[in-house]
Amino acid sequence: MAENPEGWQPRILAIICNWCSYAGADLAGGARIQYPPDVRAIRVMCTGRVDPLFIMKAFTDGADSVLISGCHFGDCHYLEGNFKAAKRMFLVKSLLRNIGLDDRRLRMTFVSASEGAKWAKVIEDVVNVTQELGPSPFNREYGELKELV
Amino acid sequence: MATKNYPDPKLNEKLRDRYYRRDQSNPEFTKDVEKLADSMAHMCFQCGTCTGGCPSAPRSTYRIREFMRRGVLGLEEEALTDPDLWLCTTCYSCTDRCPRDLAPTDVIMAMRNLAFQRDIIPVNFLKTVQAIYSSGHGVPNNDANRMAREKLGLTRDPPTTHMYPEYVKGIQKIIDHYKLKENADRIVKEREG
Amino acid sequence: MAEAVSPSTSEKPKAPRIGVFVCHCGTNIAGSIDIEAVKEYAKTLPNVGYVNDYKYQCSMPGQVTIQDAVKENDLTGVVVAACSPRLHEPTFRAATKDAGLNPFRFEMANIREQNSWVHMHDQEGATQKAKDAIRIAVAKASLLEDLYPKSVPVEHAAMVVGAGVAGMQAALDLANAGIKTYLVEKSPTIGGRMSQLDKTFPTLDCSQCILTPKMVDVGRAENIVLMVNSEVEEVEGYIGNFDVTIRRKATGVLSPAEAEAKGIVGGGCTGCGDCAPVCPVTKPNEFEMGMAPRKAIYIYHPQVVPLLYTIDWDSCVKCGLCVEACGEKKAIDLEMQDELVKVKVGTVILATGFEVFPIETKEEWGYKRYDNVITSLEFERLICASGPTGGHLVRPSDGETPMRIGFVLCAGSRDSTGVGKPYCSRFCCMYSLKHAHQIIEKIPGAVPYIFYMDIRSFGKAYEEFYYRIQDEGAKFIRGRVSNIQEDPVTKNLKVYVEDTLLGRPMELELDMVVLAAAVQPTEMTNKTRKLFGVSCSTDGWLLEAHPKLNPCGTTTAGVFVAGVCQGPKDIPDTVAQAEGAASAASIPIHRGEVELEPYYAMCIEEKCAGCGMCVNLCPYQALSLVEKDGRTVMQVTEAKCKGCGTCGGFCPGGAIWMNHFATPQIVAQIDAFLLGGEQ
Amino acid sequence: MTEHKYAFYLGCIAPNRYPGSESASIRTSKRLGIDLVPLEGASCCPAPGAFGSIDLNVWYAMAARNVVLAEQMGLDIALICNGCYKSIYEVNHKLKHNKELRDGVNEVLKEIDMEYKGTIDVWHLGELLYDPDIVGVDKIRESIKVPLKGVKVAAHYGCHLMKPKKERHLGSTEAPRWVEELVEALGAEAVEYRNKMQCCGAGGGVRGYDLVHSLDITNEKLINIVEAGADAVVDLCPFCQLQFDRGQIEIEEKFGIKYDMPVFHYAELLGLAQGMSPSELGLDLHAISTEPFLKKVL
Repeated sequence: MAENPEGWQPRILAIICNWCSYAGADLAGGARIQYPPDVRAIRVMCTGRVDPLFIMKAFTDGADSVLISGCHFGDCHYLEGNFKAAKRMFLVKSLLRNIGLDDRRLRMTFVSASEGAKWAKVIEDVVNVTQELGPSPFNREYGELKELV
Repeated sequence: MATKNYPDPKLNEKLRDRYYRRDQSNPEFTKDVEKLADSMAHMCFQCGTCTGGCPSAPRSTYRIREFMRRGVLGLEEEALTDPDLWLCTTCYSCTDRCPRDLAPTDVIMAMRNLAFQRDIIPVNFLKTVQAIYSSGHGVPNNDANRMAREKLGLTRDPPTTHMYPEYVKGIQKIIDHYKLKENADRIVKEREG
Repeated sequence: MAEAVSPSTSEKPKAPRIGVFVCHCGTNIAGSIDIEAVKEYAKTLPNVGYVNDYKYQCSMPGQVTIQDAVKENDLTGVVVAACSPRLHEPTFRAATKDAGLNPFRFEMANIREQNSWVHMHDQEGATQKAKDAIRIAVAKASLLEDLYPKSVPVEHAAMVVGAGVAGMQAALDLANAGIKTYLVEKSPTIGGRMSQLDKTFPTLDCSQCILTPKMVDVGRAENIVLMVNSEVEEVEGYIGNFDVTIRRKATGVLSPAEAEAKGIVGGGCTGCGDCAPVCPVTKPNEFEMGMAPRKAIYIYHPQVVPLLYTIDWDSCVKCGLCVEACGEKKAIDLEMQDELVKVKVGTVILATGFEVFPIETKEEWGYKRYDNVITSLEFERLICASGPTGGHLVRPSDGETPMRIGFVLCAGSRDSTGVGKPYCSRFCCMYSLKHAHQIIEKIPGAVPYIFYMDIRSFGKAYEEFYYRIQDEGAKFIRGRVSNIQEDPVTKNLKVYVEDTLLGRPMELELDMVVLAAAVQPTEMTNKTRKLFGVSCSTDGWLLEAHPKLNPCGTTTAGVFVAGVCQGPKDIPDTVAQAEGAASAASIPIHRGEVELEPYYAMCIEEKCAGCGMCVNLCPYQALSLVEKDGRTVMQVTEAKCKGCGTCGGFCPGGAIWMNHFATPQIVAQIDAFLLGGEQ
Repeated sequence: MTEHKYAFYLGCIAPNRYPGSESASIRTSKRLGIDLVPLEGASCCPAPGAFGSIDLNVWYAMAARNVVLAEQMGLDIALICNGCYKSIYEVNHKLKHNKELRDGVNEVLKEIDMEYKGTIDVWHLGELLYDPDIVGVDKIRESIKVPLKGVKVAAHYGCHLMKPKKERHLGSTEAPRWVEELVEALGAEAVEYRNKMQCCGAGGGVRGYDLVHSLDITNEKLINIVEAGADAVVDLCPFCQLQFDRGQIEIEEKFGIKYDMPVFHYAELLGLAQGMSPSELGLDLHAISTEPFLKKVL
């Protein structure tokens, strides 16, 4: 794993759905399951709400990783939102690859309201992968291409 | 364990203090057993399914559940010095039926490994090591069998380390890497005096 | 991002002045977050007009500080940094409203469940995360606008899916509350599992004696529309307006009402049973767990409700003998087809019950391999007076009366091997005690052996019942049965178990073994729950809104759960939950209307190109294309839109405004986090 | 049509005590399209009970050495002993899926310039014979010249072949039927008996540590086998064979009970049914005379 620059803390944006993953995250809190504090979560009613441009905006703003987390297939409170979101991920991942970003920086997971432990594990994985990948090229302070953005 | 040090040694033994106290428990033992056995032995809830189906239990004082309990409580001394540790035929019935998905058989194997590290080992195991060290086989060939093999149209020696003794060196290197032969010989010598 | 103007705002919005209120939550937050540092930081944020903290923001005095601050500082929005919005968003919205602001000009920063509680040993990280969370919340709060909850009328009707004791109790309560209730049951009769039991613990009431009166009440209640042999086919709509399509399976038999509707005067099935004897086809009766025969045209047992015969199409050969036997009642119609019925209801209660775990998958106990190993439900039928053997317990192998009977507890429960179920099925200990009593009572000299790990007699009068059964002579052996071997000749069973209290392995030769098998959701439950958008917990049972504080509700507004479908429970708890669910389900109906969160979508018509992409994205068909002064634009039927935002997430022209989750608001949150707040 | 070729791993007891099962295995499987070629330089597997109880690291390294010999030949391994199956199959399986373990073993093997790569699979001859894609009971039945009519055979599965369930793939460990099917393919009648899946008693070094304890387990099985009216026991493991065969002599000496219950490795029975003579099968090497059984079938 390449040596990360001194002082760099991963900045990870999570956009999570209110009914499942947000509730699962709350459950991890209730159970006091500890996990790294590097992720900032934004709540939406459904992952279907996540516009691919939000993700591109996050990366151009210098996010090191973006996590989208919703309900398991078949559990979506609005029937199909998570299917649509999952389909869009392929589009966004190819966009990321086109602009030279490792597409592992974008991740979609499915965490239900009763899976507190899984939520903690997802956060740990995302943070570990981000540590492995190091700062995003567009990272405001540490990215090589920070002047471009 | 606190001894009562009464003048009469017989009383000391008869009235020996049988309290469990924390100092008898070695948490490292529990960790070592779990690591070697690759099983979450601390999750045992003492349901007895293992002993219930154990072929050795009905004909001895061997209770696999009690060894699991000793593992959980870290009672290293009691576990490793108990001769029953060597009555397990490793038939894995307990592992197959454990509702907590544990592997009591592997826990026993782990405890035996730890016992051997303290020179606690029945002699037959050492004899097997010595046999393999010299011939590469735990049950080596013999002349009667060589004749029988010839009669069957087979080579006098099987195409193993018997026919290709040059491979025995490799086996010896592996065994020496873990000082197994050295320890085995030392223990056998100590025992046979 | 286009210049942010929502279609609803007419006059120019006031400059945002946000109040930030940081909660200590005792030590829950203050314990691992530096409140002062967070407060100081909040003061530096743009648009922030007031910052304060309080030990318990959600308390009454806490809320009053918010109201005073809003008035004194002429604030336009409120941000509370405390627990999860899923918990106290309603509380603080009310406080914001009392302060004179629109309740939707409020945003929460979750610095407890998703911060202090999960970063307890990293104060620096947690404090930094709290600052970011507040910055994000303020960014959104600055762009929030007045919204008014939509109130929708609630249909004055309810539906209960599943007519076991839970479904029946719920339906009766709703009906008695004057609410028209559709009771949908997949099998030909109501009564569910409880009707298959002989006695019930701890009172030893005869199950049928206490259940059949309720069954008759359900049959007679005019407010209950009983739909047996029926399954939920499709569900549309939302709380107050569920359009449910029910598939009424063809039974081949007309009820008196159906016959009359067809002009057959005085016809229809009266349950006289003339048809069954002539029927040439015999099949195992599922109600009797396959231990008694029934014909292709059958009723499960004499007290079925409704008292109507049913034809099993898989085995009926359509010979027509039953039609002749029925005579002029003309109740039988062999060409009957399934019927799809659409009903509109305000709220729904799922009470789909449970089935027995397929215990043959635990091969070590030999169920289905050994004749004399049976499940507890089969034992109930054998010991039951109305059962296949008239209540005489007999060994399936030779019909003899067993004298030594073993009960294997935790059979498939508390099993984390992946074959069984990890959970405790909760009521097997108690019914096994009951079974032991029944044996001692009915078969003089018989000895029951109960192989247990723990006896969980937790309920009212349960421990006393345990005391009584032990006193009556039941033998308790503390050990989980390892395996069972059958004697090939005598078909007796050798049970291998360790008495862990004695520390000795036991080989007990018994005449019969009863497996107190685990319970699991019925096969149908998974399909039905998805139709109502109800998720399940990891163990497969339906997921309640909150295990402690909202056990009957689900995360889908208007849908409630009752009985074992939400998790194993005995009859007292089941009935209690059914009554709870019925009362919860009746509230919206009695209020007649319900407020929906106004998160619906709106079309920014000047930017809409009329491409229609959003129309087929919407799972609720809430969007349509319309002509408006020469241009095709999208139009939202607000009543149908649930606010998921799937359309808003993919509109190529950015022409869809999602109330309270508008694109500018979300982008402001993203920028606030990543660009440190400067635009 | 020999398209199935395997390196034949012998172990110790088959070649050095029951060579009949070795020659029978080679010749019977030849007729069934399986070519067993010598695995030169193989050693003790090492016995899982004896070695696993002392030092699991040595057990892994020595077992891996045997696997590497077959990797160098580029052939999957076929073997005829349950004990060897645990050592060779399980170690091969674990090394393939556990990088840390693999690196540790390769550290030791480096000293004898060997490296475990994980390129082959390990099979018991019994599962190859039962697998319809390779042989299957129908092909076995077709290869039979002397159907073993009029005899009842009790199948002893053995433990390491079948258990622990979660690390094996041969199905039920409570009431399997596949070895019975293999026996019935030879024309004999396979009889069920009480506690069929119980251990023979020899494993875990118990035969060496407390012989009478292990014999008492074997005795319990023999009682059940006799009760089922069996004329012979069939096994898939030379160590179980030794325990049942020599064990009956020791049971007579120590417990004063005489059984005269012939014991066959399945390969021997298969050889008999394919027309090999008792002397070609080395049946005279058995401690318990197989004459009573042979009289009934030949």
